[in-house]
Amino acid sequence: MSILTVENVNKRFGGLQALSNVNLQVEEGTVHAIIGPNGAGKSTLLNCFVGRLEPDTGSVVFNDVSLLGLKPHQINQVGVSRVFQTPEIFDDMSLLENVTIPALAKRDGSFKLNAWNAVRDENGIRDAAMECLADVELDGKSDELARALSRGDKRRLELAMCLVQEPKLLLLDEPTAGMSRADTNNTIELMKRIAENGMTMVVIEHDMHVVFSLAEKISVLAQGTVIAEDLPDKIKGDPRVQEAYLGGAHL
Amino acid sequence: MYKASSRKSDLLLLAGFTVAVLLAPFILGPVGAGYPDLLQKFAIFGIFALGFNILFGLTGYLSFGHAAFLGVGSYAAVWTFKLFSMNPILAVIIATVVGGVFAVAIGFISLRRSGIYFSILTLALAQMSYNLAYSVLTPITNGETGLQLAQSDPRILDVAFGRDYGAVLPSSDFFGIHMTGYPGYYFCAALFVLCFFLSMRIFRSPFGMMLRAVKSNQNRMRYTGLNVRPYTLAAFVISGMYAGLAGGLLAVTDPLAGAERMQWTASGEVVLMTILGGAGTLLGPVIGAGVIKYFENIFSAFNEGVLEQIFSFLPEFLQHAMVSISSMFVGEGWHLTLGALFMVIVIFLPGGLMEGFSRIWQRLRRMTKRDDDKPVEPSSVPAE
Amino acid sequence: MSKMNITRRGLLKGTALAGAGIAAPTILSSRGWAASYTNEPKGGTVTFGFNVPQTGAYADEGADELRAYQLAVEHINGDGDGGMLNTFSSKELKGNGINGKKVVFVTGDTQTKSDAARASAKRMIEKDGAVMITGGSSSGVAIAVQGLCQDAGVIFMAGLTHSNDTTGKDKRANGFRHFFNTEMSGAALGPVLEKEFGKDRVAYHLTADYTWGWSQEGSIKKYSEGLGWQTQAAVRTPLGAGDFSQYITPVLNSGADVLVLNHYGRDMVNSLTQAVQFGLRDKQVNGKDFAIVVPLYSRLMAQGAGENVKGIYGSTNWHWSLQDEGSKAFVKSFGQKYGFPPSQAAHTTYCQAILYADAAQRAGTFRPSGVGAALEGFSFDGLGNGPTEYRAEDHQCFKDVLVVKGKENPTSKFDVLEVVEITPRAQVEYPASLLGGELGPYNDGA
Amino acid sequence: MDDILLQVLNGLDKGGAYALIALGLTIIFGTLGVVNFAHGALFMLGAFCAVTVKAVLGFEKVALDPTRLTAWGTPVEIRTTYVEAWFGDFGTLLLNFSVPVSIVIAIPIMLLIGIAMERGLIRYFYKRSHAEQILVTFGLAIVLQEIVKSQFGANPIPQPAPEAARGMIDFGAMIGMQAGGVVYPAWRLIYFLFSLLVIAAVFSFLQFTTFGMVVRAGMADRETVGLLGIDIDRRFTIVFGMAAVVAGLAGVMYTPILSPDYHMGMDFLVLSFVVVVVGGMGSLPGAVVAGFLLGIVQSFASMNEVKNIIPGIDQIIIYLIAVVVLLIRPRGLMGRKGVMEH
Repeated sequence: MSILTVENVNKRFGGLQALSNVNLQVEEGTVHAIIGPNGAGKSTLLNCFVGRLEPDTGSVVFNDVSLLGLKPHQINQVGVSRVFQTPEIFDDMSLLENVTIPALAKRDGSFKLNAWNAVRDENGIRDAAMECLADVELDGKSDELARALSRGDKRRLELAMCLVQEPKLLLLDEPTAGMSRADTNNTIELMKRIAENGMTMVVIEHDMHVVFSLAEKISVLAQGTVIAEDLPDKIKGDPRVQEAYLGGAHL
Repeated sequence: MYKASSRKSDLLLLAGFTVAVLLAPFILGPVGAGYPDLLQKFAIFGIFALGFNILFGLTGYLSFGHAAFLGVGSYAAVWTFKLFSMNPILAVIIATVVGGVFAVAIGFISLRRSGIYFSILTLALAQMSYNLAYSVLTPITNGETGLQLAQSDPRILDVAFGRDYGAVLPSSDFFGIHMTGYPGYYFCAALFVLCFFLSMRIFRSPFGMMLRAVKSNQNRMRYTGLNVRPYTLAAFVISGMYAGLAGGLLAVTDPLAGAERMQWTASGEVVLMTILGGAGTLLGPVIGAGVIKYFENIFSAFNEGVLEQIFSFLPEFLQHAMVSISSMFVGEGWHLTLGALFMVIVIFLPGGLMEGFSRIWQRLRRMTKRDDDKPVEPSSVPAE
Repeated sequence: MSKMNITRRGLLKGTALAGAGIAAPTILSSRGWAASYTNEPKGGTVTFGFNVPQTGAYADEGADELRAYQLAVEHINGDGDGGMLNTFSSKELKGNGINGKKVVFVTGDTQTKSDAARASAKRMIEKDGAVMITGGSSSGVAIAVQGLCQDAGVIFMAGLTHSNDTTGKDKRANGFRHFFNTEMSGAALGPVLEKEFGKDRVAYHLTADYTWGWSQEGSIKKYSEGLGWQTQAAVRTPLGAGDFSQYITPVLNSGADVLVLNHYGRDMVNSLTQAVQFGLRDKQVNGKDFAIVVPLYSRLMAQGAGENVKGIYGSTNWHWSLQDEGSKAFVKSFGQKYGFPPSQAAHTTYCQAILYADAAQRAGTFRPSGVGAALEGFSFDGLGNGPTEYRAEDHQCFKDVLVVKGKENPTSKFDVLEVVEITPRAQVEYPASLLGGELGPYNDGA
Repeated sequence: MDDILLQVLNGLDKGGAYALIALGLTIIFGTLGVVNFAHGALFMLGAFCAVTVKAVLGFEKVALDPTRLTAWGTPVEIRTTYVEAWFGDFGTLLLNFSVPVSIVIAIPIMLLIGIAMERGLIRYFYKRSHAEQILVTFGLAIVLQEIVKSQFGANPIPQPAPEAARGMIDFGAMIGMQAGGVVYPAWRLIYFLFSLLVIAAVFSFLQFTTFGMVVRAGMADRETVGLLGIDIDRRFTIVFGMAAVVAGLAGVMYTPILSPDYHMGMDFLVLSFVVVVVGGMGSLPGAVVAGFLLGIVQSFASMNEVKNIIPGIDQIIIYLIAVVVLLIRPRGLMGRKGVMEH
């Protein structure tokens, strides 16, 4: 069953056609990678899913809900979480707090004036948060400030922040960008574990190593259009993909 | 390392705070600050700064127009005295509500922007309020002179309950207790403790945590399913209500409301109090408010005669030198001291006075620890 | 450069032990105990509270007031040359303090803000035990502090405050004012303006947009229109506008031939400087010389306008060049101590301190109602303004008013104004009912 | 019509002052990222350069005349200034031109003050929060102000323009209108031209010199320029000094219009921030445009015709414009994205 359906999405920036007639179907419980060379429109497409950009035409439907016109926090509340290229976390708060906030957001909705009870008395929330920190192997550092973490640990923390919300769809924008080899491999392992638990994920990536170790299905974007969509093994051999990446010059 | 505070330490802090506030006349007496008016000011501006800290300390939104709420609260309270009753309870409630309503209006406009743009929006709106209150709104505010009570005020509730103040100007009274002097202080003190308690609850609550998240990373907050605007607006309104309450209390202890209370310098003062004490800490703003009010009232009153007495233990020529040096910093020079103090604090203690205290505390702890360790070491080393 | 310091020696003699970690909690001593009135002096001293602007735009005026107070305290305690005590018509003060008690004082900063002024006055009353508060350099502050003193049960002797309201709409039994007001300024200026500029004039007012400005504008309008002048326009200017050019240029082609600047302090300095810059002093309109009038002059402030004051008319409470015995004695005493002549602010505050001391001596008590009764209707002379009376109905002094003009050829930097006319008291008197307000009963506190 | 033209001139004149103060402020924003609450104090210090120059030029030889006594009984002092005693007519001329002469002296002094401020204090605050920058510079402003007060007193000190510039110029006749309709004080026209000159100088300095190019590149992307091995910090120090000079010159030339006192910097502080924000944080042309715009609008709002319709509008117009501009254009008229937003 398709959980995210993108139909005929077009987006223009002035004279540049950033996306043209993009169609995409993400199946529930799969890892779907979107790849493509720089400037292919990957980030533009992602921004259309999360309420940052509004497509000129077309539709983005998630679980029978149109995402168009929704604000980022509303999109999150229907079950879509995302991680950023550079980890977006609460730098000057402890790890536990970093994970507590999304847990509260999941339980209390986008706004609740809950000013009377102490956070320390929210045992259920804390247990869930600690569990997620344990999942990403950061439970030993729960009292430390997030800013002190390494790049890879920040990514883990961000993933924990998403997982604690038990999203129906997880969007990842170049999750290993700027990481060392070791960190990258760790992150891939972590994402694999998450995928094994049945999480639906959309990964935007241009590191082929990451893509091919994770993805169950790949869409290739070039110059704003989907030029191929298939299983990883098929994509590997697809001449159109090679052309898009290498410009066809050295085939 | 961040450690969540325990229920026990919070209770201790609250108890300590309450005791300190109740005993303030005795504690502060020896430094010359134990008289009712200054104590009242400590409590009132403490409340003001506590509220400001909920906005600035937690969300990082630097409002430069908070004095507007203080002024509006004062006007509301004095009008309550004039129209309804001299009972401070009603005045305080109305002042708080009016402060909150005004904050909704200003917050709704200003919070469309962040950073320095937000600061300038609040500044501009507050300055507009001040300028209008000073001039064209004189029928409501009595302009420069300030809104005062008059014998001929209607006071319909007092009249209805048969309360007659005779030929003299009434002063606010709490079921027969006049709200001047020490009773006035303890009325403010009760609300001060209550405000501190509420502030503490907010700090420890999920709501407070969300406010800190606003300061930390608004982008992440949005993509975490949280709507930032209502949180900031709620913080703005709560701090506006604190300011309105503080303004109301100013009117309760001294029923005169002047427009200058709304000027940008007054807004700046609460910013300085908060940063000086330590923004984002619970106690810091209270301490900052105390320090600034102490300087304003006590340092400004030192004249050379007083200094002569202070330094009278020195030989005469030294005494003269000390007096002429120190006289630059007190009396008419008290502004200089304040300015220098701001610089010194920010340069050496970025976290405000609270950081200073915690450094001293840590050093003390380390010292005592070392003392504890010492007798252990020798016994463990010469084992052979 | 005009650094004016109070010399240390003198201050030492008369200073109460204020602040400085000595005061014990007053919780048991000051209030509600056996005192029969607020801060009844029990020891060998009596404490005055001098509440003057030490920071802000009027700091220099405040410093001058403080000098005068210090001088007054010296004279009351019998130090120095006695100053105007020698010329004062009442001879009750013997130079041994008041009622056998030496006078000491505490000081505070009003910042020319009502809140700060009241806080400072409260400190003096609650902590330092002051039995009388005096000083100030603006009407807003005077009215605010006067109200406070009424509530607290101490006497307030107003400093420089010129608004009608101080002894009009907002008068209080415990408050007394020696300084004159806008009504008297208008009454005094009227005849001189008629003599100098004729009956057929068109006036344009620029008015500081707050109560004193409106009060001043109203009084000048009343008396100038009484002469047959027309009022072309009365424009309100924001307090502290700085650059007034946008208000002055409309005057240029308006057809008006007199500009009335209802400004005080820095606003006056700036608006006058700029009006002269726009050529208004030398202009010809309707075949007449254009004239600028500054209803309330302050010599200290006029110095800030420099040469621009030359030939500009206005009124003032007192000026050091007066030649009566009282003025001469005061200028001599003040000038010898500080090296320059006193301002009108210094004069009025000196008088207020002396008048209070004398009244307390005559009453034999510091009880506010007693001192007040001694001041009410008290007629005196020898304090520089000719025969003067503290009117019982509104606690306002009635005395001659000076009409002055900026001097063309000053001989020193203090010699800025010359006295054109001394308008006799009878001409500036008005019925107390004119300005409304209610004194109410005295409050002795407890 | 004449009245309107006069108000435009008033506005340009005011705008010149606003623009000069805001220019320095916005340069400091743009380059150093510092919220400088002491900028008003720099304006004030500039004005007191003029006061000092006049005072120094006016040092007097004091002789006592024992034959005449003052009212308080001391001998009358006969005062002659040294410059006149030494240089005769040239000395008189020098005294007369004390304000323009002050410019020459104010430039190096303000530059030194600016550099000292940056090296001694501001540079430690680049990385600190805006709130802390505000607190420390505000503290500095108070200290500077109190020092000036302790030396010069609190009252305004008159600084007349040179004799020749005290008159009026028939501006209307100059542009071909009827004579006598639009006459304007010469010094105010000079001030306006002077402000244009300084603005042009600052712009061409930043536009046409290599130094300026590096600074502009640094404003756009400080890190990259730093990576190129250019010592951008030292250049920024000089930029800070330059901003101080601009503020100081605005102060020097303004003294004949507004008699300086120690508090004048605070009065301009809020206003100059409003100008900078309306123009757009860190935008130089924005500061200039906003300065003149606000000056002119303020002048028009003060006209009786306008005030009769909306009472009190002249008291709030500046703030009202700031609010409206910020609501319509989030980063001011010419602001760049991302400057000073957090």
